Amino acid sequence: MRLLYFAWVKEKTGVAAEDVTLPDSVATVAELISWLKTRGPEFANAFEQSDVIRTAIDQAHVQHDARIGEAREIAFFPPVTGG
Amino acid sequence: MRLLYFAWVKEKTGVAAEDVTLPDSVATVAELISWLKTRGPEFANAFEQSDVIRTAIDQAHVQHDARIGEAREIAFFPPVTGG
Amino acid sequence: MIRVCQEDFDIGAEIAALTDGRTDIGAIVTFTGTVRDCGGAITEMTLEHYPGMTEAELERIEAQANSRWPLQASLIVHRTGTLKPGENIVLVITASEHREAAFEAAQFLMDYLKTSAPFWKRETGPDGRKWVEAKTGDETATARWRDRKNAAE
Amino acid sequence: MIRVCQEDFDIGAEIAALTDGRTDIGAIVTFTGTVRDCGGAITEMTLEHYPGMTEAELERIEAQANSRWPLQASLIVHRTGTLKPGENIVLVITASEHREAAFEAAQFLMDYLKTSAPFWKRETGPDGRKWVEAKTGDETATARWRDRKNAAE
Repeated sequence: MRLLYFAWVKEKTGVAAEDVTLPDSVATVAELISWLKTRGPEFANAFEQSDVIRTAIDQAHVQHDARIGEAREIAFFPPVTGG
Repeated sequence: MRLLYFAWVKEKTGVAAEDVTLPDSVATVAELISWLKTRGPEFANAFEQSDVIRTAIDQAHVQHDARIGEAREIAFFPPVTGG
Repeated sequence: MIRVCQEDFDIGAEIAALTDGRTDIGAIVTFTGTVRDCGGAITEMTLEHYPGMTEAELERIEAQANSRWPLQASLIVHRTGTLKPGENIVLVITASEHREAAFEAAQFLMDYLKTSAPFWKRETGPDGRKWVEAKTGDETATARWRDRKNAAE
Repeated sequence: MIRVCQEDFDIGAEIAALTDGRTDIGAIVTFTGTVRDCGGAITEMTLEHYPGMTEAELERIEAQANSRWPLQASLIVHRTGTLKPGENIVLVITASEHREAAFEAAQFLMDYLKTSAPFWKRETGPDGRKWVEAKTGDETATARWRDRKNAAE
Protein backbone atom coordinates (compact mmCIF):
# COMPACT_ATOMS: atom_id res chain seq x y z
CA MET A 1 0.00 0.00 0.00
CA ARG A 2 1.19 3.46 -0.85
CA LEU A 3 1.35 6.11 1.89
CA LEU A 4 1.65 9.83 1.12
CA TYR A 5 2.49 12.72 3.45
CA PHE A 6 1.93 16.43 2.75
CA ALA A 7 2.88 19.83 4.18
CA TRP A 8 4.17 19.69 7.77
CA VAL A 9 3.29 15.99 8.09
CA LYS A 10 5.78 15.37 5.27
CA GLU A 11 8.36 17.68 6.84
CA LYS A 12 8.05 16.00 10.23
CA THR A 13 8.16 12.40 8.95
CA GLY A 14 10.85 13.32 6.42
CA VAL A 15 8.98 11.15 3.92
CA ALA A 16 6.87 12.25 0.91
CA ALA A 17 5.74 8.81 -0.24
CA GLU A 18 6.48 5.19 0.62
CA ASP A 19 5.18 1.69 -0.05
CA VAL A 20 4.44 -0.32 3.07
CA THR A 21 2.94 -3.65 4.05
CA LEU A 22 0.54 -3.19 6.92
CA PRO A 23 0.28 -5.66 9.81
CA ASP A 24 -2.95 -7.67 9.72
CA SER A 25 -4.06 -5.97 12.94
CA VAL A 26 -4.46 -2.59 11.19
CA ALA A 27 -8.04 -2.26 9.89
CA THR A 28 -8.91 1.42 10.32
CA VAL A 29 -7.23 4.79 9.76
CA ALA A 30 -6.92 5.26 13.54
CA GLU A 31 -5.15 1.92 13.84
CA LEU A 32 -2.87 2.83 10.94
CA ILE A 33 -1.92 6.08 12.69
CA SER A 34 -1.18 4.18 15.93
CA TRP A 35 1.05 1.81 14.01
CA LEU A 36 2.84 4.65 12.16
CA LYS A 37 3.68 6.26 15.53
CA THR A 38 5.69 3.14 16.45
CA ARG A 39 7.94 3.53 13.41
CA GLY A 40 10.38 6.00 14.97
CA PRO A 41 10.58 9.39 16.67
CA GLU A 42 9.87 11.35 13.46
CA PHE A 43 6.59 9.50 12.94
CA ALA A 44 5.72 9.66 16.65
CA ASN A 45 6.26 13.43 16.48
CA ALA A 46 4.37 13.94 13.19
CA PHE A 47 1.32 12.05 14.44
CA GLU A 48 1.50 13.17 18.07
CA GLN A 49 -1.66 15.30 17.85
CA SER A 50 -3.42 12.76 15.69
CA ASP A 51 -6.81 14.52 15.89
CA VAL A 52 -5.36 17.37 13.79
CA ILE A 53 -4.26 15.00 11.02
CA ARG A 54 -6.56 14.69 8.01
CA THR A 55 -6.68 11.52 5.95
CA ALA A 56 -7.68 10.59 2.41
CA ILE A 57 -8.17 7.04 1.17
CA ASP A 58 -7.73 6.72 -2.57
CA GLN A 59 -7.96 10.52 -2.87
CA ALA A 60 -11.21 10.97 -0.96
CA HIS A 61 -11.50 12.54 2.51
CA VAL A 62 -12.28 10.04 5.29
CA GLN A 63 -12.66 10.12 9.08
CA HIS A 64 -10.24 8.29 11.37
CA ASP A 65 -12.76 5.54 11.99
CA ALA A 66 -12.85 4.69 8.25
CA ARG A 67 -11.92 1.12 7.34
CA ILE A 68 -8.89 0.77 5.09
CA GLY A 69 -10.24 -2.20 3.13
CA GLU A 70 -8.74 -2.51 -0.33
CA ALA A 71 -7.21 0.98 -0.35
CA ARG A 72 -4.32 1.49 -2.74
CA GLU A 73 -3.25 4.94 -1.51
CA ILE A 74 -3.62 6.61 1.87
CA ALA A 75 -2.56 10.23 2.42
CA PHE A 76 -1.95 12.16 5.65
CA PHE A 77 -1.95 15.94 5.83
CA PRO A 78 -2.84 18.98 7.97
CA PRO A 79 -6.18 20.78 7.54
CA VAL A 80 -6.16 22.32 4.07
CA THR A 81 -5.35 26.03 3.64
CA GLY A 82 -5.69 26.77 -0.07
CA GLY A 83 -7.81 29.38 -1.80
CA MET B 1 -39.33 75.21 -10.73
CA ARG B 2 -37.93 72.58 -13.08
CA LEU B 3 -39.85 69.33 -13.55
CA LEU B 4 -38.25 66.25 -15.14
CA TYR B 5 -39.91 63.07 -16.41
CA PHE B 6 -38.16 59.79 -17.18
CA ALA B 7 -38.88 56.46 -18.90
CA TRP B 8 -42.60 55.74 -19.41
CA VAL B 9 -43.61 58.79 -17.37
CA LYS B 10 -41.80 60.88 -20.00
CA GLU B 11 -43.35 58.91 -22.84
CA LYS B 12 -46.87 59.28 -21.43
CA THR B 13 -46.61 63.00 -20.64
CA GLY B 14 -44.72 63.63 -23.85
CA VAL B 15 -42.46 65.97 -21.89
CA ALA B 16 -38.84 65.41 -20.82
CA ALA B 17 -38.37 68.66 -18.88
CA GLU B 18 -40.26 71.86 -18.29
CA ASP B 19 -40.21 74.95 -16.08
CA VAL B 20 -43.44 75.60 -14.21
CA THR B 21 -44.80 77.98 -11.60
CA LEU B 22 -46.73 76.03 -9.00
CA PRO B 23 -49.98 77.28 -7.45
CA ASP B 24 -49.56 78.36 -3.83
CA SER B 25 -51.84 75.50 -2.77
CA VAL B 26 -49.22 72.89 -3.77
CA ALA B 27 -46.99 72.12 -0.76
CA THR B 28 -46.21 68.40 -1.02
CA VAL B 29 -45.26 65.92 -3.74
CA ALA B 30 -48.72 64.33 -3.50
CA GLU B 31 -50.35 67.74 -4.05
CA LEU B 32 -48.01 68.40 -6.97
CA ILE B 33 -49.06 65.09 -8.57
CA SER B 34 -52.75 65.96 -8.08
CA TRP B 35 -52.15 69.30 -9.75
CA LEU B 36 -50.18 67.74 -12.64
CA LYS B 37 -53.13 65.39 -13.34
CA THR B 38 -55.32 68.43 -14.07
CA ARG B 39 -52.97 69.59 -16.84
CA GLY B 40 -54.44 67.44 -19.59
CA PRO B 41 -55.22 63.85 -20.58
CA GLU B 42 -51.54 62.92 -21.10
CA PHE B 43 -50.67 63.98 -17.54
CA ALA B 44 -53.84 62.40 -16.13
CA ASN B 45 -52.84 59.16 -17.84
CA ALA B 46 -49.15 59.29 -16.83
CA PHE B 47 -49.99 59.85 -13.16
CA GLU B 48 -53.13 57.71 -13.04
CA GLN B 49 -51.54 55.05 -10.81
CA SER B 50 -49.73 57.64 -8.76
CA ASP B 51 -48.58 55.15 -6.10
CA VAL B 52 -46.26 53.58 -8.71
CA ILE B 53 -44.57 56.89 -9.51
CA ARG B 54 -41.26 57.56 -7.79
CA THR B 55 -40.11 61.10 -7.06
CA ALA B 56 -36.79 62.84 -6.45
CA ILE B 57 -36.41 66.36 -5.10
CA ASP B 58 -33.13 67.97 -6.09
CA GLN B 59 -31.81 64.53 -7.11
CA ALA B 60 -32.62 62.70 -3.87
CA HIS B 61 -35.37 60.08 -3.50
CA VAL B 62 -38.40 61.29 -1.48
CA GLN B 63 -41.79 59.90 -0.46
CA HIS B 64 -45.03 61.44 -1.73
CA ASP B 65 -45.66 63.13 1.60
CA ALA B 66 -42.39 65.10 1.27
CA ARG B 67 -42.72 68.88 1.35
CA ILE B 68 -41.52 70.68 -1.77
CA GLY B 69 -40.10 73.68 0.10
CA GLU B 70 -37.35 75.44 -1.83
CA ALA B 71 -36.84 72.64 -4.36
CA ARG B 72 -35.24 73.65 -7.64
CA GLU B 73 -35.76 70.36 -9.50
CA ILE B 74 -38.38 67.65 -9.08
CA ALA B 75 -38.24 64.43 -11.12
CA PHE B 76 -40.92 61.79 -11.70
CA PHE B 77 -40.12 58.26 -12.88
CA PRO B 78 -41.09 54.59 -12.61
CA PRO B 79 -39.36 52.26 -10.14
CA VAL B 80 -35.75 51.96 -11.27
CA THR B 81 -34.61 48.91 -13.27
CA GLY B 82 -30.88 49.32 -13.86
CA GLY B 83 -28.04 46.96 -13.04
CA MET C 1 -14.91 55.17 -7.87
CA ILE C 2 -17.97 55.37 -10.04
CA ARG C 3 -18.45 55.89 -13.78
CA VAL C 4 -21.50 56.25 -16.01
CA CYS C 5 -20.70 55.94 -19.71
CA GLN C 6 -21.71 54.53 -23.07
CA GLU C 7 -18.41 52.72 -23.69
CA ASP C 8 -17.83 49.09 -22.80
CA PHE C 9 -15.46 48.20 -19.95
CA ASP C 10 -12.54 45.75 -19.76
CA ILE C 11 -12.82 43.83 -16.48
CA GLY C 12 -9.15 42.79 -16.43
CA ALA C 13 -7.99 46.36 -17.03
CA GLU C 14 -10.34 47.71 -14.34
CA ILE C 15 -9.07 45.19 -11.77
CA ALA C 16 -5.48 46.00 -12.72
CA ALA C 17 -6.10 49.75 -12.32
CA LEU C 18 -7.55 49.17 -8.83
CA THR C 19 -4.98 46.69 -7.55
CA ASP C 20 -1.69 47.12 -9.44
CA GLY C 21 1.30 47.42 -7.18
CA ARG C 22 -0.77 46.77 -4.05
CA THR C 23 0.12 43.97 -1.66
CA ASP C 24 -2.57 44.60 0.99
CA ILE C 25 -5.46 43.04 -0.97
CA GLY C 26 -6.40 39.40 -0.46
CA ALA C 27 -9.79 39.13 -2.17
CA ILE C 28 -11.27 40.72 -5.27
CA VAL C 29 -14.90 40.15 -6.29
CA THR C 30 -16.36 41.35 -9.57
CA PHE C 31 -19.96 41.33 -10.68
CA THR C 32 -20.80 41.85 -14.34
CA GLY C 33 -24.37 42.23 -15.54
CA THR C 34 -24.98 41.41 -19.21
CA VAL C 35 -27.89 41.63 -21.64
CA ARG C 36 -29.79 38.33 -22.08
CA ASP C 37 -31.77 37.70 -25.24
CA CYS C 38 -34.33 35.58 -23.34
CA GLY C 39 -34.55 33.03 -26.13
CA GLY C 40 -34.86 35.64 -28.89
CA ALA C 41 -37.47 37.81 -27.13
CA ILE C 42 -34.94 40.63 -26.76
CA THR C 43 -32.93 42.01 -29.67
CA GLU C 44 -31.85 45.26 -28.03
CA MET C 45 -31.84 46.94 -24.65
CA THR C 46 -31.78 50.70 -24.10
CA LEU C 47 -30.73 52.22 -20.80
CA GLU C 48 -32.05 55.64 -19.88
CA HIS C 49 -30.86 57.41 -16.74
CA TYR C 50 -31.09 60.65 -14.78
CA PRO C 51 -27.75 62.44 -15.31
CA GLY C 52 -26.55 64.03 -12.12
CA MET C 53 -28.74 62.03 -9.78
CA THR C 54 -27.30 58.76 -11.14
CA GLU C 55 -23.77 59.73 -10.22
CA ALA C 56 -24.90 61.07 -6.83
CA GLU C 57 -26.73 57.82 -6.01
CA LEU C 58 -23.82 55.61 -7.11
CA GLU C 59 -21.41 57.64 -4.98
CA ARG C 60 -23.78 57.44 -2.02
CA ILE C 61 -24.12 53.66 -2.37
CA GLU C 62 -20.36 53.21 -2.73
CA ALA C 63 -19.73 55.35 0.38
CA GLN C 64 -22.25 53.24 2.32
CA ALA C 65 -20.50 50.00 1.29
CA ASN C 66 -17.15 51.46 2.32
CA SER C 67 -18.53 52.45 5.72
CA ARG C 68 -19.98 48.96 6.32
CA TRP C 69 -17.06 46.82 5.11
CA PRO C 70 -13.28 47.33 5.24
CA LEU C 71 -12.69 47.74 1.49
CA GLN C 72 -9.28 48.45 -0.03
CA ALA C 73 -10.88 49.52 -3.30
CA SER C 74 -14.25 49.61 -5.03
CA LEU C 75 -15.62 50.51 -8.43
CA ILE C 76 -19.04 50.84 -10.03
CA VAL C 77 -19.33 51.26 -13.81
CA HIS C 78 -22.75 51.47 -15.44
CA ARG C 79 -23.35 51.79 -19.17
CA THR C 80 -26.14 53.77 -20.81
CA GLY C 81 -27.52 53.83 -24.33
CA THR C 82 -28.45 50.92 -26.56
CA LEU C 83 -26.89 47.49 -26.01
CA LYS C 84 -27.13 44.13 -27.80
CA PRO C 85 -27.60 40.71 -26.17
CA GLY C 86 -24.33 39.48 -24.70
CA GLU C 87 -23.07 43.03 -24.08
CA ASN C 88 -21.99 44.28 -20.66
CA ILE C 89 -24.34 46.56 -18.70
CA VAL C 90 -22.82 47.01 -15.25
CA LEU C 91 -19.59 46.21 -13.42
CA VAL C 92 -19.00 46.21 -9.68
CA ILE C 93 -15.59 45.47 -8.17
CA THR C 94 -14.78 45.19 -4.49
CA ALA C 95 -11.37 44.47 -2.98
CA SER C 96 -10.70 43.62 0.64
CA GLU C 97 -8.31 41.66 2.84
CA HIS C 98 -10.80 38.80 3.19
CA ARG C 99 -13.39 37.23 0.97
CA GLU C 100 -16.45 37.72 3.17
CA ALA C 101 -16.20 41.52 3.03
CA ALA C 102 -15.54 41.54 -0.73
CA PHE C 103 -18.47 39.21 -1.49
CA GLU C 104 -20.93 40.97 0.81
CA ALA C 105 -20.00 44.47 -0.33
CA ALA C 106 -20.39 43.49 -4.00
CA GLN C 107 -23.84 42.03 -3.32
CA PHE C 108 -24.81 45.09 -1.29
CA LEU C 109 -23.72 47.41 -4.11
CA MET C 110 -25.72 45.47 -6.70
CA ASP C 111 -28.83 45.24 -4.48
CA TYR C 112 -28.81 48.96 -3.76
CA LEU C 113 -27.94 49.89 -7.33
CA LYS C 114 -30.93 47.84 -8.53
CA THR C 115 -33.36 49.68 -6.24
CA SER C 116 -32.00 53.21 -5.96
CA ALA C 117 -29.85 54.20 -8.94
CA PRO C 118 -32.07 56.01 -11.48
CA PHE C 119 -31.64 53.77 -14.53
CA TRP C 120 -34.51 52.40 -16.62
CA LYS C 121 -34.29 49.55 -19.10
CA ARG C 122 -36.37 49.38 -22.25
CA GLU C 123 -36.33 46.11 -24.17
CA THR C 124 -36.84 45.84 -27.90
CA GLY C 125 -37.93 42.54 -29.42
CA PRO C 126 -39.92 41.10 -32.33
CA ASP C 127 -43.10 42.22 -30.51
CA GLY C 128 -41.96 45.83 -30.10
CA ARG C 129 -40.63 47.89 -27.22
CA LYS C 130 -41.44 47.65 -23.56
CA TRP C 131 -40.15 49.15 -20.32
CA VAL C 132 -38.80 46.55 -17.92
CA GLU C 133 -40.83 46.30 -14.71
CA ALA C 134 -39.10 46.46 -11.34
CA LYS C 135 -38.88 43.14 -9.48
CA THR C 136 -40.20 42.97 -5.93
CA GLY C 137 -37.33 40.54 -5.26
CA ASP C 138 -34.90 43.44 -5.67
CA GLU C 139 -36.67 45.42 -2.93
CA THR C 140 -36.57 42.35 -0.68
CA ALA C 141 -32.85 41.88 -1.36
CA THR C 142 -32.15 45.48 -0.41
CA ALA C 143 -34.33 45.32 2.71
CA ARG C 144 -32.28 42.45 4.14
CA TRP C 145 -29.20 44.72 4.41
CA ARG C 146 -31.23 47.29 6.38
CA ASP C 147 -32.54 44.51 8.65
CA ARG C 148 -29.02 43.22 9.23
CA LYS C 149 -27.77 46.70 10.08
CA ASN C 150 -30.66 47.34 12.46
CA ALA C 151 -30.13 43.95 14.12
CA ALA C 152 -26.44 44.75 14.60
CA GLU C 153 -27.17 48.07 16.25
CA MET D 1 -14.04 23.57 -15.71
CA ILE D 2 -11.15 23.30 -13.31
CA ARG D 3 -7.42 23.86 -13.70
CA VAL D 4 -4.45 23.50 -11.37
CA CYS D 5 -1.29 25.14 -12.69
CA GLN D 6 1.76 27.23 -11.90
CA GLU D 7 1.00 29.91 -14.52
CA ASP D 8 -0.89 33.10 -13.75
CA PHE D 9 -4.40 33.60 -15.14
CA ASP D 10 -5.96 36.51 -17.05
CA ILE D 11 -9.42 37.16 -15.59
CA GLY D 12 -10.70 39.01 -18.66
CA ALA D 13 -9.56 36.23 -20.99
CA GLU D 14 -11.10 33.55 -18.74
CA ILE D 15 -14.46 35.37 -18.66
CA ALA D 16 -14.33 35.81 -22.44
CA ALA D 17 -13.60 32.10 -22.96
CA LEU D 18 -16.60 31.16 -20.81
CA THR D 19 -19.09 33.67 -22.17
CA ASP D 20 -18.09 34.68 -25.72
CA GLY D 21 -20.94 34.45 -28.18
CA ARG D 22 -23.45 33.53 -25.49
CA THR D 23 -26.62 35.55 -25.00
CA ASP D 24 -28.20 33.48 -22.22
CA ILE D 25 -26.00 34.81 -19.39
CA GLY D 26 -27.15 37.75 -17.27
CA ALA D 27 -24.73 37.70 -14.34
CA ILE D 28 -21.05 36.85 -14.01
CA VAL D 29 -19.28 36.78 -10.65
CA THR D 30 -15.54 36.36 -10.26
CA PHE D 31 -13.54 35.83 -7.10
CA THR D 32 -9.79 36.31 -7.14
CA GLY D 33 -7.62 35.45 -4.16
CA THR D 34 -4.25 37.19 -3.99
CA VAL D 35 -1.15 37.04 -1.79
CA ARG D 36 -1.06 39.70 0.95
CA ASP D 37 2.25 40.79 2.43
CA CYS D 38 0.63 41.48 5.83
CA GLY D 39 2.65 44.64 6.34
CA GLY D 40 5.95 43.05 5.30
CA ALA D 41 5.56 39.85 7.36
CA ILE D 42 5.24 37.77 4.17
CA THR D 43 7.75 37.94 1.34
CA GLU D 44 6.76 34.72 -0.42
CA MET D 45 4.03 32.11 -0.34
CA THR D 46 4.43 28.53 -1.50
CA LEU D 47 1.45 26.35 -2.37
CA GLU D 48 1.79 22.61 -2.07
CA HIS D 49 -1.00 20.30 -3.19
CA TYR D 50 -1.96 16.66 -3.66
CA PRO D 51 -1.90 16.05 -7.43
CA GLY D 52 -4.79 13.88 -8.50
CA MET D 53 -6.89 14.42 -5.40
CA THR D 54 -6.82 18.19 -5.92
CA GLU D 55 -8.38 17.92 -9.37
CA ALA D 56 -10.91 15.34 -8.12
CA GLU D 57 -12.00 17.59 -5.23
CA LEU D 58 -12.29 20.69 -7.41
CA GLU D 59 -14.41 18.75 -9.92
CA ARG D 60 -16.59 17.40 -7.12
CA ILE D 61 -17.11 20.89 -5.64
CA GLU D 62 -17.88 22.36 -9.06
CA ALA D 63 -20.41 19.59 -9.78
CA GLN D 64 -22.08 20.26 -6.42
CA ALA D 65 -22.39 23.99 -7.20
CA ASN D 66 -23.88 23.17 -10.58
CA SER D 67 -26.42 20.85 -8.99
CA ARG D 68 -27.48 23.48 -6.43
CA TRP D 69 -27.65 26.55 -8.70
CA PRO D 70 -28.63 26.99 -12.35
CA LEU D 71 -25.20 27.95 -13.70
CA GLN D 72 -24.53 28.63 -17.37
CA ALA D 73 -20.78 28.29 -16.82
CA SER D 74 -18.26 27.89 -14.02
CA LEU D 75 -14.50 27.81 -13.64
CA ILE D 76 -12.01 27.16 -10.86
CA VAL D 77 -8.32 27.91 -11.41
CA HIS D 78 -5.83 27.37 -8.59
CA ARG D 79 -2.13 28.08 -8.81
CA THR D 80 0.65 26.10 -7.13
CA GLY D 81 4.31 26.81 -6.52
CA THR D 82 5.90 29.94 -5.12
CA LEU D 83 4.12 33.29 -5.37
CA LYS D 84 5.01 36.86 -4.40
CA PRO D 85 2.76 39.38 -2.57
CA GLY D 86 0.22 40.85 -4.96
CA GLU D 87 0.18 37.73 -7.17
CA ASN D 88 -2.97 35.78 -7.94
CA ILE D 89 -3.61 32.48 -6.13
CA VAL D 90 -7.11 31.37 -7.07
CA LEU D 91 -9.87 32.33 -9.49
CA VAL D 92 -13.52 31.29 -9.37
CA ILE D 93 -16.00 32.35 -12.04
CA THR D 94 -19.73 31.64 -12.04
CA ALA D 95 -22.22 32.68 -14.71
CA SER D 96 -25.98 32.48 -14.40
CA GLU D 97 -29.15 34.17 -15.61
CA HIS D 98 -29.53 36.05 -12.32
CA ARG D 99 -27.16 37.56 -9.81
CA GLU D 100 -28.28 35.64 -6.71
CA ALA D 101 -27.26 32.27 -8.19
CA ALA D 102 -23.95 33.60 -9.49
CA PHE D 103 -23.03 35.25 -6.16
CA GLU D 104 -24.08 32.30 -4.01
CA ALA D 105 -22.40 29.68 -6.20
CA ALA D 106 -19.12 31.65 -6.19
CA GLN D 107 -19.20 31.91 -2.38
CA PHE D 108 -20.07 28.22 -2.09
CA LEU D 109 -17.15 27.27 -4.36
CA MET D 110 -14.70 29.36 -2.34
CA ASP D 111 -15.98 28.09 1.02
CA TYR D 112 -15.73 24.45 -0.05
CA LEU D 113 -12.41 24.95 -1.80
CA LYS D 114 -11.01 26.45 1.42
CA THR D 115 -12.05 23.44 3.50
CA SER D 116 -11.78 20.46 1.16
CA ALA D 117 -9.33 21.04 -1.71
CA PRO D 118 -5.93 19.63 -0.67
CA PHE D 119 -3.76 22.73 -0.89
CA TRP D 120 -1.39 23.91 1.83
CA LYS D 121 0.16 27.35 2.10
CA ARG D 122 3.59 27.98 3.52
CA GLU D 123 4.55 31.59 4.18
CA THR D 124 8.10 32.90 4.08
CA GLY D 125 8.99 36.13 5.85
CA PRO D 126 11.86 37.85 7.65
CA ASP D 127 11.31 35.46 10.57
CA GLY D 128 11.50 32.30 8.45
CA ARG D 129 8.98 29.85 7.06
CA LYS D 130 5.75 28.70 8.54
CA TRP D 131 2.76 26.64 7.44
CA VAL D 132 -0.49 28.59 7.47
CA GLU D 133 -3.00 27.30 10.00
CA ALA D 134 -6.55 26.53 8.95
CA LYS D 135 -9.18 29.03 10.15
CA THR D 136 -12.19 27.76 12.05
CA GLY D 137 -14.17 30.49 10.26
CA ASP D 138 -13.71 28.56 7.03
CA GLU D 139 -15.31 25.44 8.53
CA THR D 140 -18.19 27.57 9.82
CA ALA D 141 -18.66 29.17 6.39
CA THR D 142 -18.83 25.74 4.77
CA ALA D 143 -21.20 24.35 7.40
CA ARG D 144 -23.78 27.05 6.67
CA TRP D 145 -24.30 25.64 3.15
CA ARG D 146 -24.96 22.17 4.57
CA ASP D 147 -27.40 23.69 7.08
CA ARG D 148 -29.21 25.58 4.34
CA LYS D 149 -29.47 22.44 2.21
CA ASN D 150 -30.77 20.39 5.14
CA ALA D 151 -33.27 23.11 6.03
CA ALA D 152 -34.53 23.17 2.43
CA GLU D 153 -35.06 19.41 2.34
